Amino acid sequence: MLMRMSKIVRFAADLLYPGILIFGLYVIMHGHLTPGGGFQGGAVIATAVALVAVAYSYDEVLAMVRKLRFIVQESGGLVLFLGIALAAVALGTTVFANYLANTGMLFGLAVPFGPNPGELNTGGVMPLMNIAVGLEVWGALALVVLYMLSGIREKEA
Amino acid sequence: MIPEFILSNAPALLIGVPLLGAFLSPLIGRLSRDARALWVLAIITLTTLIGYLVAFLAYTKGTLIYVFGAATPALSIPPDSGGIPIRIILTLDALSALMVIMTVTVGFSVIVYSLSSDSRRSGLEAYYTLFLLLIASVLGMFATGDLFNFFVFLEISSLAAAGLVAYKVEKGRAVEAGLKFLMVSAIGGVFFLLAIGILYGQYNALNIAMLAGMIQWTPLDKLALVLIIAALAAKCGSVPMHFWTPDAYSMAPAAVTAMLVVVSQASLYGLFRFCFTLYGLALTYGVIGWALIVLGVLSMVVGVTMAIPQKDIKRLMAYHSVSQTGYMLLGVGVGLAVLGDQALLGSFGITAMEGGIFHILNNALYKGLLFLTAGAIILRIGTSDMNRMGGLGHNMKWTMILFIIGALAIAGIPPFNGFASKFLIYESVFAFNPVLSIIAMVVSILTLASFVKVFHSVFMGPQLPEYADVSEAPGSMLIGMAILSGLVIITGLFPEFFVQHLIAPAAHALADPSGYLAAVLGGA
Amino acid sequence: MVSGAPLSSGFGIWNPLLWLVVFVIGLIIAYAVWRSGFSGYRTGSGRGRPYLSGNEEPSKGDVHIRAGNMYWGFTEGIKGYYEQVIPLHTGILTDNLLWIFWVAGILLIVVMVI
Amino acid sequence: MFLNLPLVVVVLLALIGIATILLKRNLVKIIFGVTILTSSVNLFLVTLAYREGGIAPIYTLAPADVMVLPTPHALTLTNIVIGVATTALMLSFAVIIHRRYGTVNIDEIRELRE
Repeated sequence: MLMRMSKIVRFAADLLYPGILIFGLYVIMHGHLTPGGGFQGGAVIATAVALVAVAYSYDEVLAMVRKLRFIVQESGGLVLFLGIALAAVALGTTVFANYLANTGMLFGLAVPFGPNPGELNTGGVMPLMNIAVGLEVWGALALVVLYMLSGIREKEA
Repeated sequence: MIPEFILSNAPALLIGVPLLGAFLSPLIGRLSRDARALWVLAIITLTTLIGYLVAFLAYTKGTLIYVFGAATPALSIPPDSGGIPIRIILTLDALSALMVIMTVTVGFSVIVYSLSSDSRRSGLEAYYTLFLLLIASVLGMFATGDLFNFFVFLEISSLAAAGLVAYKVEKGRAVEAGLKFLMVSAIGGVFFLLAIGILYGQYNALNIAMLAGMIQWTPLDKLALVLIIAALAAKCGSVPMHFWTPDAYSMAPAAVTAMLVVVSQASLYGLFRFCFTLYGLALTYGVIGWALIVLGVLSMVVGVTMAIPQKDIKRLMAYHSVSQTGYMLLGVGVGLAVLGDQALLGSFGITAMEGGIFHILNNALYKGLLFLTAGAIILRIGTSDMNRMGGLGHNMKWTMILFIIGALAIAGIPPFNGFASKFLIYESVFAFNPVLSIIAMVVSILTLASFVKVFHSVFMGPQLPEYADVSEAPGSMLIGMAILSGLVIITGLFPEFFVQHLIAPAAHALADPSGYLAAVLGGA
Repeated sequence: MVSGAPLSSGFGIWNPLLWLVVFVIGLIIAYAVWRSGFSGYRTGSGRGRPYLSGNEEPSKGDVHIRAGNMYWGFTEGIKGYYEQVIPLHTGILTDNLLWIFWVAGILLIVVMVI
Repeated sequence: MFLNLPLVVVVLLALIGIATILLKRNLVKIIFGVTILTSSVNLFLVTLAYREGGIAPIYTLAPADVMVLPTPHALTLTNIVIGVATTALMLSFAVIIHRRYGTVNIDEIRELRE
C-alpha cells in the first residue's frame, strides 16, 4: 500500500522540486530568446511532478495535488493558445498573426539589431503562446504520469 | 449577409472552431451532461456551416488559399521572401472542398447519433474531446497545402482515433484493436516523415505547390513516393495492410466507426493528392497507376471474400470497407495510369476518376449509415454476434428500413448512389481493361450476397423470445441515420447533378494541378 | 436547378428517374397480371403447408437459418482459396507490420526497375 | 567521409528499430523499437539541417555569421512531441492489455483475428 521511497530520496525530491520548477518556468519564459519554449519547459516541470510521484506513494501524491487542477490547466492552456491565435480575426488580421509585436504593449518592444543579450519584453504573441503551451504540457504530462501510476497501483492491489 | 471576417477567415475557422470546441468540452462537461451535449452540438453545427461555406467558396471562386499569420489571407508569397511561400498555407481546391463537405456531413450526423447512443457511458469528456479533435484533424488533412502539416494532422487523427477505438476500455479486446491501429499508424507516420525529410533535403521546401514545381523523379524521389504510398495505403486499409481495419472498426463504438471510415478516406485523399498534385508533373504514370490498381483489385477481392464468412456484424461491414476502398483505388488508379495520354484521359480516364471520387463520397454516406444501424442493433440487443440475432425486423422497423437503404446502396442496386458511382467505374474501366471491370462487377455481386446474409440473419425470421421486448432505437440516433439515408437517396436519384457540380471539378482539379499551383505560387 | 439530364460515362447513360418510371410501370404490369389471374385459392385450407414426408412441420424458430450457416456451399466451394487467405489473418501485431515493409519493398523494386 | 557518418547512424538506428519491431515478441520492446525508429528519422531531419560553418539560429549574443535555417529543427521538435504522445498512448495500452490478458507476449495478444 505505502509504496514510497526512503527518507533520503524523499528529501532529495523535496529539495529538487522547486529547482526543477523554476528551471522549467525559465525555459518557458525565455522560449522566444533561447532554445526551448513551451513544450520543453512544460516537459521539464512535468518531470518534477514525476519525481515527486516516484518518491512518494500514489495516495500521498493525490493528497498534494488534484487531478482536476491538471485537467483545467491542460484545457485552459490549449484554449488560451487557440484564443490568442483566433483573437487576430477580431483585430482584422489573419489567424496566428503577431499583432502584439512592435506595438510597445505587452512583449511589444522592437527586437534590437545585432548581437545583444536578449530583451525579454519582445516577441509579441510568441511568449504568450509559449506560456499557454507550457501550461498545457505541464498539465497533460503530469496527467499522463498520474494516470499511468494509478494503472500500476491497481495492478498491485 | 455573412460578415466579412468570417468569409475571409473561413478556412482557418474550419479547423479552429472544432479545436476550440474540443479543448473547452472537458471544462464545460464539468457543469452538466446536458451542457456538454448542447456545446458539442453547437460546435459541430457551426463547423458544418463553415465547412459548407468553405466548400461553396472553393467551388465558386476557385482554389482557396489561406496564409497563417500573413498581413492578408491570400498573401502566400511575401515580397521580401524571394519568391518562396514561407508560411503555413491552407490550400483548398475542388477535391478538398468535396472532402470537407463529406466530413462535415458525416461528422454532424454521427455526433447527433452519438448524443444518445453514448450518453450513458463514463469518460465522456475525453470522448467528445477526442471526437472533435478527430474531426478537426481530418478537416486539417483536407485543407492543408503543406506536406509537414499533413503529417501533423495525420498523426493527430491517428492518436485521436486510437483513443476512440480503445474507448470501451473495460473490454481488453478494444484496447488490443486500438494498439494494432496505433502501431500501424506509427509505422506509417515514420515512413511518411522519412519521405518528407528526403524531399526537404533535396528541394528545401515543404509546400506542396512549391515542391510540385521542382520535383524531378530522381531515385530519391521514387523512394519518397514509395514510402508515401506504403504509409497512406496502410492507413486507408488497403490489402495486404488491412489487418487493422476489421479489428478497429468492430471494436470501436458505432459512431466512431462511422467516423473512422472518413478518417481512412482522408488517407486515401492524401494518397491521391500526392500522386497527382505533388508528383503529377514528373511521374512515369503507368507504374504507379498500376500499383494503385493492383492494390485496389486485391482490396476488392480479399475484402469481400473475407466478409462473407464473418459472424460479427461490424467485422463483416469492416471487411466491406476494405472492399469499397478497392473501388476507389481502382477508379483513380486507372485515371493515374493514363494521365500522360490526353486522348485516353479524355475518353475514359477522367470518367474513371470521377467514379472513384464519387465513390469516396457515396461510401462515406452509406458505410456510415450501415455502421450506425449496426450500432443501433448492438445497443438494443447487447451482442454483435449474428448467430444470436434474428427476427429483429418485428421490433426495429425503422432501423430495418434504414439498413435496407444502406445495404442496397453498397451493393450497387439502382437507384441508390452506390450504383451511380459503380456505373462510372465499370464503364470506364471496361475501356481500360475489361478483366478489371468484370472483377469489380463480381465483387459487387458478392457484396450484395453478404448483405443479404446480414439482412436475413438479423431482421428476418420469427421473433426470438429473448428479443421480444426489444424497442426501436432512440430518436436522435434515428435522426442521425435518417440524415445519411436521405443523402444516400438524393445522391442516388440525382447523380448527374452531383457529378456535374461537385465531382467533375474535383476530378479535373486532381488531373490538372496547374490551378492548385497557380493559386499558391501566383500564376507560375 | 436539378436537371433531368442523364449521367453519362461516355459509353452509356444512367438516369435514375427514368429507371424509377420504368420500375413503377413494371410494378403496375405485374399487378395487372396478378389481378387477371384465377382467384380460386382458399386460405386456411392447409394447401400452403409444406409436405415433409408426412412429418409435423417444425416451428419457424427452429428452421431459421442463423448467420453462421449461410453460404456454406459458397465457402465450401472455394475452400482452397479460404485455406490460403484466412491463415494470413493471424492477428499477430508484427505480422501486420511486416506486410507494410513487404509492400514498401516490392513497390520500391518495381518503381526503381521500371 | 565524416559528413556521411550521421546518415550511417540513421540507417543503423533504423535497422535496429525495424529488427526490434519485427523480431521481438515482447510488446514493450516493440514499443521501444518504434521509439528507436522515430529517433532515427529525427536524427535524419537534424542531419539535413547541418550546414558546414553555419551557426545555430539564435539571435541572443549571436556572432555575425551565416545561420542555418531552423525549419528541420522545428520538424524534429514537432515529431518528438508527437512521438511522446504516441509512446505514452502505446504504453498505456500495454498496461491495460497486461492487466486484461495477463501477458505482454504479442503471440498471445490475438483475440481479434480472421
